[in-house]
Amino acid sequence: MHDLITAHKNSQKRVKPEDRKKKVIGVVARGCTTRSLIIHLQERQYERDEVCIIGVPCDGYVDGKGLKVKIGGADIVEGSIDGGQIKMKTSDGDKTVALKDVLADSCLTCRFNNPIISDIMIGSPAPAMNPDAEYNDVKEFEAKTMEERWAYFTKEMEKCMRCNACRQACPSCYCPTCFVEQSQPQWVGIGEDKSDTQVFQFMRLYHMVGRCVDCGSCVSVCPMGVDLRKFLKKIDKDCWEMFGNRAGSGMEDMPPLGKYDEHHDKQDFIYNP
Amino acid sequence: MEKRLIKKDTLAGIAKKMAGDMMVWAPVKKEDNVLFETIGKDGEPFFAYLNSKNAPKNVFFPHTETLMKFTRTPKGMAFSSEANKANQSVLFGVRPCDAHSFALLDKLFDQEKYQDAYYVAKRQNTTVIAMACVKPPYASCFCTSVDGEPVGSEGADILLTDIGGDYLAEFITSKGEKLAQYFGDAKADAAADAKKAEIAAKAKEAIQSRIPAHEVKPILDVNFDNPFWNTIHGKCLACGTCTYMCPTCHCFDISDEVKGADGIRLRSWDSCMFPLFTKETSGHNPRPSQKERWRQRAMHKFKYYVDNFNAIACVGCGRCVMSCPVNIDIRKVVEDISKL
Amino acid sequence: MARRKFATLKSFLNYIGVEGDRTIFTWVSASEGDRWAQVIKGATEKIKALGPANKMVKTIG
Amino acid sequence: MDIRAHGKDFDRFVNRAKDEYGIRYIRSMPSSIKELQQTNNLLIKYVNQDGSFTEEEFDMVVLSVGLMPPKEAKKLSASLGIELEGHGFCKTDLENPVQTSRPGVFVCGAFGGPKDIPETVMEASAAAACAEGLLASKRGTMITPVENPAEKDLRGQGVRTGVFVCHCGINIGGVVDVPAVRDYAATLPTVVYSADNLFTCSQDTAVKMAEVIKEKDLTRVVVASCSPRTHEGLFQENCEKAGLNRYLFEMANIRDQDSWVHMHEPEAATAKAKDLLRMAVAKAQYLKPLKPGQLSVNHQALIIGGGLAGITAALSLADQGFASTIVEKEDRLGGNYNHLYKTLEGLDTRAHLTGLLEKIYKNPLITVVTSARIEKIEGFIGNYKTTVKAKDGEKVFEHGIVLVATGAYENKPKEYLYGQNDKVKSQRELETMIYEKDSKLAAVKNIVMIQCVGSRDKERPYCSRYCCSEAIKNALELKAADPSRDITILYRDIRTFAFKEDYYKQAREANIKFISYEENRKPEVMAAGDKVEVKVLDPILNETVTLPADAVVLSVGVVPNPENAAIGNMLKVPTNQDGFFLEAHVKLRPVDFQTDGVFMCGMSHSPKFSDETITQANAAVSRACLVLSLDFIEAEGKTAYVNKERCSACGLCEINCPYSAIRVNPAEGCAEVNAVLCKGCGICTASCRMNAVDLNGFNNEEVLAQIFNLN
Repeated sequence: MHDLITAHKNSQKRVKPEDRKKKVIGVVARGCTTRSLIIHLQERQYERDEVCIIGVPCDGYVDGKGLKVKIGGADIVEGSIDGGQIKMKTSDGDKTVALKDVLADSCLTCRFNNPIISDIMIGSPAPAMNPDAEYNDVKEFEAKTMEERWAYFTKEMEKCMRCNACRQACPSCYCPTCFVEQSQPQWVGIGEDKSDTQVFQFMRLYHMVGRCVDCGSCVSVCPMGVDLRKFLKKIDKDCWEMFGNRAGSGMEDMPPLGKYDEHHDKQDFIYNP
Repeated sequence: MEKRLIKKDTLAGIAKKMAGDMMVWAPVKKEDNVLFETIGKDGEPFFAYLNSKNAPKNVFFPHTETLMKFTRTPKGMAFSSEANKANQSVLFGVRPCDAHSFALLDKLFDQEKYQDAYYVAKRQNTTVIAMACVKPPYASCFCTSVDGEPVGSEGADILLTDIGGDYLAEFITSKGEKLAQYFGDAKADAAADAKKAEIAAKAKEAIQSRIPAHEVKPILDVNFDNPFWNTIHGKCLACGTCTYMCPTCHCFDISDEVKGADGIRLRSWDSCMFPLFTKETSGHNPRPSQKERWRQRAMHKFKYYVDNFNAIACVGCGRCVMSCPVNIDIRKVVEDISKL
Repeated sequence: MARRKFATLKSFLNYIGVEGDRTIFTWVSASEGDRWAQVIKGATEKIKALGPANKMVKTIG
Repeated sequence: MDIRAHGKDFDRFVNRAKDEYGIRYIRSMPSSIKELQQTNNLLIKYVNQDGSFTEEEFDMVVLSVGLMPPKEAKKLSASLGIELEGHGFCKTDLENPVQTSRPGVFVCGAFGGPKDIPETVMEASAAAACAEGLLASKRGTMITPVENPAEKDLRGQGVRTGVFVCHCGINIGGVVDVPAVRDYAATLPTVVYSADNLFTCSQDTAVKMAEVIKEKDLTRVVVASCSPRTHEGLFQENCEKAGLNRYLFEMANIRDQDSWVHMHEPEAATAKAKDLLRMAVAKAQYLKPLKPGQLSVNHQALIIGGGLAGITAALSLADQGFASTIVEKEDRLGGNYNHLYKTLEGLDTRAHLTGLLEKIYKNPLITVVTSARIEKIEGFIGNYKTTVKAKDGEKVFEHGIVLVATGAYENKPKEYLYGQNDKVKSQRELETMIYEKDSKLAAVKNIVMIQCVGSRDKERPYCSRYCCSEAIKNALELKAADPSRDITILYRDIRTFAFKEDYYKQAREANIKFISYEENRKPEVMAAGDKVEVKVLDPILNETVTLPADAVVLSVGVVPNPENAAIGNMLKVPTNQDGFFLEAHVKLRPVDFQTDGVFMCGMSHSPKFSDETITQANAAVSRACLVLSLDFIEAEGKTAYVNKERCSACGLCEINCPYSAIRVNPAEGCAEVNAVLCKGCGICTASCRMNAVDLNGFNNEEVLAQIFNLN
């Protein structure tokens, strides 16, 4: 998704204003991709007529790490999908796994597995996943004690080695200069200090308020297997429950943090002595 | 050379016993990952692994390391160095490819012209115990193409080889011999040597992935501007996974962190994949896109390091191949370069 | 805007196990001297009750 | 026994005092106050409305005393050659309340009669406008430009801070150990000089400061004293005089925020003074020399609304040499003034309006567009572009300021049989009948007037201000024509303030009856054959009386122009909860908006008398001329700025900026701040996810330096 923004920016760069031309880029988009496109459009990264959206319904995405665990950690040499099955040649012999058992978590509870906007649609609509369960994990985690939650957060963050793969893969992480890389002031240390890593992850996650489309990219690219979705879904849930906003679910929405609703927004966070 | 035989099931015990006397780094299973971490005498080393998720380079070249501390006093700044601070320690159970990486890192950090006090102190005080790869390796392993072998001892002080019921322990350096006391007193015989040679040959054969690593050097010498470089970076995310996972990548950044009157100077890993890596104060970036960054990584490993140290800066562990989120394969890159 | 940011921030801090009560948000006008004093007193008491922060706190050296 | 809350929003305060704070309002005449011997409390005896007596004890009695003309008034009038009116205040012209009897001499404030702060402020501006009108040809001829030395070149210079700690007489020095704070300052990083002064704002300290800046080669100056609100500008000027950029100055408020609030804990106050100073010094090292931007100014004005306010403003602007365009929605100018015949004080408003219109149409500097609507207003102070749709198509005007004079409308009541029975009329209809010599009026003998119809109720809690005087004006006129007429005015409070009180007195003397009623016991109007009857509770008799009437006249009050909100949106200026425009400050800036370059006058602001409208129109012109007379506007230096490297051009700042001061430039791919419009409020800074927008003088580094130096 970054390519779109980069391509757009590059096409406008060092060109005299009068010579600027709209460059239309075709995007093959699943549901979550269209949500990202909507966020980019809301955030004015390109114009609607600069993308031609070829919508495709989506049956889900295989979670590579989960698959590897499922087959006992063996090295996959070759693989193919056949019906609802994945057939693989592995270092531990041939293996077959049911596709539905190894879909990414984000796909299993996907609410938007059909494109929200498109110029051309391909295929017939994908059957619904199980969106009712989307916050089950979050609710379970919310029920834990403060210290249990902190313990889990620190444990997960300790895995992080600051390779930035999550950020680089995230369609909403496109800031020209990420806060992590800013100086004057430097918001967060670049080293492996626990607090720095926690702050880096916390802030990156927090920047996803109203912007995380649950595409699962960050989770899938993380080499260390940090459970980022546990936290992202909370942000998604809050955004829905507090502001009635689901990231990128409609073109007419404004970024939820760019406005407020005097009558419906909760007031209980305001301190009154 | 001192050689002994130890019973297979005593290995963890040896590591733990050492951990009672000094700092021991050993593979540890953490959820789905095997990582090198320090263990206590009650730790649980996990030796039944193919290779660790991360490279053990952080033992000598930590992700983040304090170089010095400073304080503002009424009389001016006061400095204190953090160099030459290293505990007596053992790195227990690294794979030969990773041990090989230490020999390569030595060429840079411990050379005639320049010695990195921080690295050298740790290296000198650490005994490296390697464990030969005798099981079928990862499909992505290619150590034999880059001057390594699955049962190799380059960079190691002690080499352990699984020869069936026992481990053959070979004490390669005098540093290694100093730890011989921990390995019982069963001397190895010629049969063990023969067994090892047989296993080594088989293991070497099992590494099927091969790349023309040596052949690309002259090609790289003359192809800095080849349009080929436009073709590999397309899907690169510019994350640092490959470099952070790599046992030989060693680029770092130095930064100061200050709070009030106190401050520290840190060295931490950096990556040539990051856009900021070469960005200058003026805002100019001599490597403006991922194309230049990818070219740098390939050139550094297969040309510049060879120019400088007469060695390829790759040990064929395959971690970058496995960890790349977008499946960019260095083997394919080298293969393609060889055809230029 | 600030209100939405603080609402979500507080909730998210709580979620990861950092006491959300460490963030205190309210409005005080320049003409509300008394209220300002009350807010600060109340906030100080709240924070004191929570004790020193030790989560996500960076120490140097 | 009237509550005189006729100012803008005053009734809201009365209601709040009553409902929220339980303050009692007792309509009464206090007859005596006695001090009680044992308690020293005060006993008030007062006469209730029904004539009964009450005695009540209080701890304290506060007297609301009125205003008197100044003692020197007579002398002053003689020496200035101006006349006084009957009470001894300055006599003013009916057409222009700031004009004295002598041309070229103007009056403003309470010397022209008792009045409130906003009216005083408006008159001051209006008097200035009238004076400027006479002096317009000499504008700018006697200015001596301030010449400051060239600014020091700070390139390659380290931070060298000078600290000045102020005793503020005993204000700070009486509580805080100032010498200790001074000595402490000397130990702080970057500080090369520290001193304490009795009054840092004094002239000799200013001289000393300039000397020290040069001598010690200071690159930052920090003053620990009072509030930057009052003194920052002065200290900044001192810096400028010594060649130091004024934005390299920082202040620690150790008076208002320290010695005053911790008066009884001197040690803690001293410690806090050190903390505040340390924070200021830490912040100062990150300050940047700033150069405020400049913006060119179009010298024309756009006036929205061609009523009395609009046309007065246009003429006043023309007097000062500025061209204006009046955009009027109706097909003729004049607005509400068209329906007025005479003021209570006796001004012939018809003749006045005719005269004004004649001048308008003759004046080459004034363009009038009638039957026109504002379609679009683009731009900002100094550079507006407005599209107007008139009968003959769309027109675009370029102008430097906007004057909002959208006026208000007469309320159309639904109660008291209005519109159903032709005996029930509004005051305006009655006035027309009187002055157009309607023959039907001869038979009208019994008249009942009802005040506060559709005003001061739940729906419209405000007072329409002029209706009491209007009723008395018409009642007096009817009585003068036929003294046998029986006139009763049903009222809640008679609000004939200041000199208008004379006419109230006249009315009572002329045997016009006044019966008060409460909001919850409104009079009832019923048809009774060819007459109407009004029933009302007379609180003095404490019984319901029935008044037969040939005419019931309603004082209907005003409602704001319903288009105010839409126009406000175009200009990004607010209206209040009633729908009138909201001024920048209700007391001190009654014709300004928070948004620069937009001004208001007339009933778009609040209900008011025609003479007040004239004054406010002149006042608005005076304020507007501050802009129009400039060739360039110099901006505030502490404005937002964009770090291009970080900006992703998402536009969130643009959506949220209340001053339209930040815009995404698609060609550059980043947001840009119009520094002249920027007020430095920081909304854009808060909205930006990537910290691309920051605020000069309060940027992240500066604020973090303060936070990190809290302890």
